[in-house]
Amino acid sequence: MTLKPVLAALDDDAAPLTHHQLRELYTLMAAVRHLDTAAVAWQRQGIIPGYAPELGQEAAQVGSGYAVDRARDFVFPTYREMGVARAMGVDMVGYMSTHKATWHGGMYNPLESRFAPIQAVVAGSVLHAVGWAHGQTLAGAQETGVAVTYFGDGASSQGDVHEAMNFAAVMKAPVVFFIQNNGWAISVPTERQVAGGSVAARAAGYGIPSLQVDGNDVVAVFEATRSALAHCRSGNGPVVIEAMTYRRGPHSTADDPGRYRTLDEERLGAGEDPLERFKQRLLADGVADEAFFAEAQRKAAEEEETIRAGIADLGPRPGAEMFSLVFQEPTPALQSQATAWREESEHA
Amino acid sequence: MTLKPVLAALDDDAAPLTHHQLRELYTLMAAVRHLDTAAVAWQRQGIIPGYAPELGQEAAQVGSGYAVDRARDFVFPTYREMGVARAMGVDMVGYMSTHKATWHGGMYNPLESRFAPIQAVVAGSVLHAVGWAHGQTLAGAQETGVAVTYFGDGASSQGDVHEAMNFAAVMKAPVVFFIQNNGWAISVPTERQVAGGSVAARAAGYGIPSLQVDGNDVVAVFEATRSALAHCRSGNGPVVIEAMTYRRGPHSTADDPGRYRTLDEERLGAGEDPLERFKQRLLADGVADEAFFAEAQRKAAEEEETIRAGIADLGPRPGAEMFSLVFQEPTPALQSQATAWREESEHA
Amino acid sequence: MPETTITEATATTAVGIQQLSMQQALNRALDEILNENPKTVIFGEDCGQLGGVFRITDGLQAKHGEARVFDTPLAESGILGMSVGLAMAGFHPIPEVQFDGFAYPAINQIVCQIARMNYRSRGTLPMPITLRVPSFGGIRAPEHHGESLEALFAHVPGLKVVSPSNPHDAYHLLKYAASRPDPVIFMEPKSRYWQKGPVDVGSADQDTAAHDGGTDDAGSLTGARVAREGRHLTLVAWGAMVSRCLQVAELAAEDGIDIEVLDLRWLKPIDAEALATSVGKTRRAVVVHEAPLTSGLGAEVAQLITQSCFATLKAPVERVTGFDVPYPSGDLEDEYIPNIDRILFGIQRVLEYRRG
Amino acid sequence: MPETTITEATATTAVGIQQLSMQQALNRALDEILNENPKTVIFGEDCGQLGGVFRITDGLQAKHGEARVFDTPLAESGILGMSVGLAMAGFHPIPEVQFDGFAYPAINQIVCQIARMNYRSRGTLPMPITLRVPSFGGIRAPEHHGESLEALFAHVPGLKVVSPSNPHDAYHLLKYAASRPDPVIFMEPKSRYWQKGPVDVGSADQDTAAHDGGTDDAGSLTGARVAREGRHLTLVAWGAMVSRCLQVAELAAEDGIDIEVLDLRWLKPIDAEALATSVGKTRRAVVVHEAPLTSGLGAEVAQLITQSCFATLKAPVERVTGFDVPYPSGDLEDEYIPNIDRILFGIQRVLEYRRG
Ligand SMILES: Cc1ncc(C[n+]2csc(CCOP(=O)(O)OP(=O)(O)O)c2C)c(N)n1
Ligand SMILES: Cc1ncc(C[n+]2csc(CCOP(=O)(O)OP(=O)(O)O)c2C)c(N)n1
Ligand SMILES: [Mg+2]
Ligand SMILES: [Mg+2]
Repeated sequence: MTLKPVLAALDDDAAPLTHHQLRELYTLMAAVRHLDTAAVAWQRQGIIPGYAPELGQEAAQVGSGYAVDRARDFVFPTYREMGVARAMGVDMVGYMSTHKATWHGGMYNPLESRFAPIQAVVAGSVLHAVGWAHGQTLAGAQETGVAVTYFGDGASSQGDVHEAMNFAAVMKAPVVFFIQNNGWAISVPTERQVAGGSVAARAAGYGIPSLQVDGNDVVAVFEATRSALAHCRSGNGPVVIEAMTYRRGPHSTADDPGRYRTLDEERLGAGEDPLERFKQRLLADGVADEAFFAEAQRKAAEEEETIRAGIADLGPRPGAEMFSLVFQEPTPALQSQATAWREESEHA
Repeated sequence: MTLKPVLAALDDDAAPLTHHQLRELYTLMAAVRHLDTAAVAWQRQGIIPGYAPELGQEAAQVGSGYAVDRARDFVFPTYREMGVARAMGVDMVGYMSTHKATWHGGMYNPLESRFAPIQAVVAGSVLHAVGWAHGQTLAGAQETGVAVTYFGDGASSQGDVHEAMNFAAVMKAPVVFFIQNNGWAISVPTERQVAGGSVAARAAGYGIPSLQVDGNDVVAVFEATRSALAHCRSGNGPVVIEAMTYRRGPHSTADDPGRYRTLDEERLGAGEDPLERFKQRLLADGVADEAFFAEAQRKAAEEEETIRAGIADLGPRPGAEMFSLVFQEPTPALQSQATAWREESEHA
Repeated sequence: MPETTITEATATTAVGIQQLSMQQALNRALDEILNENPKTVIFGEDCGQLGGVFRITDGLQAKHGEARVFDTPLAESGILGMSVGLAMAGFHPIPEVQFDGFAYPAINQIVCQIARMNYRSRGTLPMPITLRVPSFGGIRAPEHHGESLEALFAHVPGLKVVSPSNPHDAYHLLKYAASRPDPVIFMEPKSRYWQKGPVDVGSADQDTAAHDGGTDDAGSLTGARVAREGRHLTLVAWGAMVSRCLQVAELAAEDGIDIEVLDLRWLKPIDAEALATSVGKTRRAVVVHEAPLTSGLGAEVAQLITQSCFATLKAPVERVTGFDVPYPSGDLEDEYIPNIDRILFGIQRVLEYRRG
Repeated sequence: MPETTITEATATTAVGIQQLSMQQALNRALDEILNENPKTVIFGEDCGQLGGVFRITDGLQAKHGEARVFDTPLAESGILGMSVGLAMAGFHPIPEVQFDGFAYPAINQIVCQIARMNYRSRGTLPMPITLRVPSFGGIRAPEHHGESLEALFAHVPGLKVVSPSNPHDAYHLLKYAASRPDPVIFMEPKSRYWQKGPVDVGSADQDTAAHDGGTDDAGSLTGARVAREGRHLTLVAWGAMVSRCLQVAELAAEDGIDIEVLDLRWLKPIDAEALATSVGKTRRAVVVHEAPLTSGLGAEVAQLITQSCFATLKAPVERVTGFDVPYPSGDLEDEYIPNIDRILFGIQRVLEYRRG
């Protein structure tokens, strides 16, 4: 039996976050909270057909995304990582375009954003992260780039997650497996999903060090992620982080959580709101004052305005893209389908 | 983090094996060794097109198969569980028919034998065991039947094994996951296959108790299996057993192990032969004498003769079975294919 | 479409005949199956308390208990692999995969295990599994939620595949599938879940209800169904495309073109006789499906027609299908799924075909 | 078959032209690809030290190092999922699945990820992945080692699919596939691995070698190849069925029937022009494949032919294929795979076809 492995670089002597950084974290969380709430409203107003809110997961997402080095790391999201995207500076109109039903995966440039296309297959991209990370090893850079793959408690049940962890550990690939355990996979609570109760606990079986962290504490999440990245960067292989948080809203705008949990259960499970909690801490520590919070709120609203305008401007993509973007080198058969489609559309 | 779970019923006060049982175990191992060696020879002689030997795994297979209760348990083998089949009294001509290329999966009756069809997909039947076991729970019997699923160190890398362990633990299904860690998956050694070095170590992550056992010690394997079965039978959920053993021969009669391991490595890795070791123990304990071993050998040879004769008698199955065994209720389309096939065969 | 004009108030019109949505018809069928066969178990992701994301299993856990209707962890291979074991233990599983695109992680268990266990075991281990798959597109959903896997399933020896196009068929075909000893892939046209139609809940055998505007009086549960009779051309379709083809037929009728619509229903085995009868009469055919063109089931249907009607066929069978592109995002899905115009163009090509 | 008569001694006959088995040709192609493209990585189960169970990667790890040619743990979804990430990082992966039947556990990654990533990412994340799959039957192997998955792959938007029938094509098509920016499923006919044939190892572009008894002088790498010219009927085949069809053609010639054999090579996109040209001339066609009949690629081929040649076709296209049954055990595989007799019967049906 193996002993529980530990992180090689515990990041103990990494510099603590500056006041500026702490405020930046809050500003990001406020922007994310605002945009997330807005997107749910957009769906009700018919501006977008659907959305997967991340209400309650702002600390987990912003804290981890903020730690990523956009010069060398690469992030593999699910369909619920809007906060990570925002923290990494991904173009948010491009991001939201997937929810506008403009283009599956989004319209931002994933290579430039260091943020892979939005992924709708649960656990679909976890293995991609391992492959990308092994590519960094093969490229042989010192202080290598790290792949950060996000997935949920539900996703942890998929075979691909196991294959990914085993591959990563065998190959010592620089991957951070970042689990947001938000208590639910649609209607199924973690206790009926994750045998043993913890995804992080599985890491030991592969000899992978793991960190279970309070996912509603943005600073704790940031520090855990920074440690994990440092561990991977120095060639020590993968790390598992399990951020314990709570999905305060519905699974998606199509979901009806009243069918499987009561408002009371919701309140109990969710605990303290990560934004409010961080705000109180910043106030108590004298890092920020009410004027700062008001300003963060104002900026968030402004940002939402811009994004909503961008979304409205998007318009449907030209149908020709259905054909032209399938291959790098389109086939004659597909080109003639495109021609037939164009002719029939014009004559209809 | 969970503590390492332990077996509920450690079987400490189960009766020790009687001398009669110990001799029976040896007789079985001798029969299996002989038949296994013979089957490799049969392949060279062109009697069968291929075979997957289990040389070196007799203790793991006979010890575990002997513990199974054929009145209520059900075994899910791979393609390398001839020793389990023999210990459970499966019809060995029916068993060998798969290697004769008579019928994929074998010709024995799996329901009556309590031994599922031979499975060529690595990890293919691990989930079946979980489903079957959950069926026992649903049927609600006291002292329920247990599913025993066999798989290898290589198979442990498959996503299905993870899904199976998680399902089994969430549902508390009465399953024994019996891993024969024989050091190799074709040419890949366990250390480049199983991250962390041990399949059993993964069980803790699911809250499943596990036993890592000397797979070359038939009594140790028997006792571990008996404990695990008792644990499952009393409604305590699944158990993982990892029997540490060694594949002394090639992966299959088509394999050339000289390409990936030397004879020296083979000798070192294999350790002491499980048959020889058990023989010495029986001699030392006065359980058996040389006459007994000679008799076991004679019976094994006789048994091989009968099986070889049975195999020779098998003959190809009627081609009509290709069609008639696809469905319980054949479709008209398939019936007309069968008719066309028959007519063309007759007129060719 | 008759069913769109039916209001809640008329929901129960006569003894035996009920106005139900396909969601209600399927839910009712499952409820009855659970009542009638104690070996039935229903499971999948969110099937229990939530009643499934489409509410097909709504209320069934509360009524029949957590042992018979239950949620699994989120793993499709696990769900289907577990079904094999349950079937081996004598149960009749009705698993669900939440959406078509999430059947892919389970394909190994479906193709190599469910479809082959009866064969491999020489008939001793039948697989009476009905796999429900909410299928096809048209609901502006996220990626992988609008796929058509029928060509894949139909190619797999050992599987039977069926897709209802209306509530009546949904009810009867599901009850029929679940009562059979072989594995059936049951493809539910998710865009039709909420359309109501008459369901004769008493008539498992006669199947005499007028449904979906169809005129079929004799269709048995195992074959195709003539959804509309016509003389000039046969439109072959299944699932959600059937109602679209009926719309097209109405439009064509205005131009004096009398179109027969054949609802294939069974995608494996295909009712080759029904194809031969219909096209033997009309001498022209267009097959319509949402799946991509190449190697789609339309090729098989076209070839079966050509094989049986070659001598009398007036034009090669046309295919109006999805394109050879990944199913697009909502904004483009009406460009992708065969629309009325594209089907009319296909009909026109056949009608205007001249040899040489 | 010319290649079966060639002995070891004649292995190098001329500058540029080599007598190689398909195994040797593929091995050599991979070696050259590794030399020419530093971004290439080869991996899979037992690909490294063992050189693969069919020795296609023999010696490559020793020569190019463990970083570029390596064994993975035993998990096909892992292998293909990892390929996606490597491609995103700029590599050109050439993964192997050990046998056709073990592609199923990877189908989710192949269909939902590899085939769609270029589309999903709007062309920013191309997937230059060549997936090698030892394919088809005929070697008396265990279950799941004799499958034909081309219909499944060809139906998937975003994939290209190719299968060589002889060493020359194997060498050139593999080099070609690996040099392209799109994902290619490379289906190797495992029963042909050990048959030798001439390979023009210099001529990537001209493709002028006479190979496999064929007479094609102009076939480009991207289209089908006329393996034998004929006037009376076209046999369409791919993979291991090509040499069988050539045998059939020789037998038929004794009866004065002059058969054209078209080696389709690309199964997606299919060379519809080559089909039209050949059958436009012969007016009769039979398509032959090992995969089960229903929804097999033969339906697509037949329909493409019917579509283009309807006016001149003398008989409906016949399909001689595997049956709709799981691939059987060795003792029955000669009953399952289209044999010479069954192909001749198919030809006879077409030749004797009379309208009405
Ligand atoms: C392979 C697959 N199966 C099923 C689904 C349908 N589905 C979408 S999200 C979801 C729950 C995911 O739960 P979790 O991984 O915990 O992430 P969360 O939604 O909580 O962020 C399910 C079942 C899917 N998208 N992909
Ligand atoms: C899904 C799948 N992938 C690949 C193979 C090919 N294969 C057969 S046995 C084997 C190695 C299995 O190793 P292990 O699980 O350790 O069992 P052992 O052979 O050592 O008994 C491989 C790769 C297979 N049969 N099934
Ligand atoms: Mg969750
Ligand atoms: Mg092994």
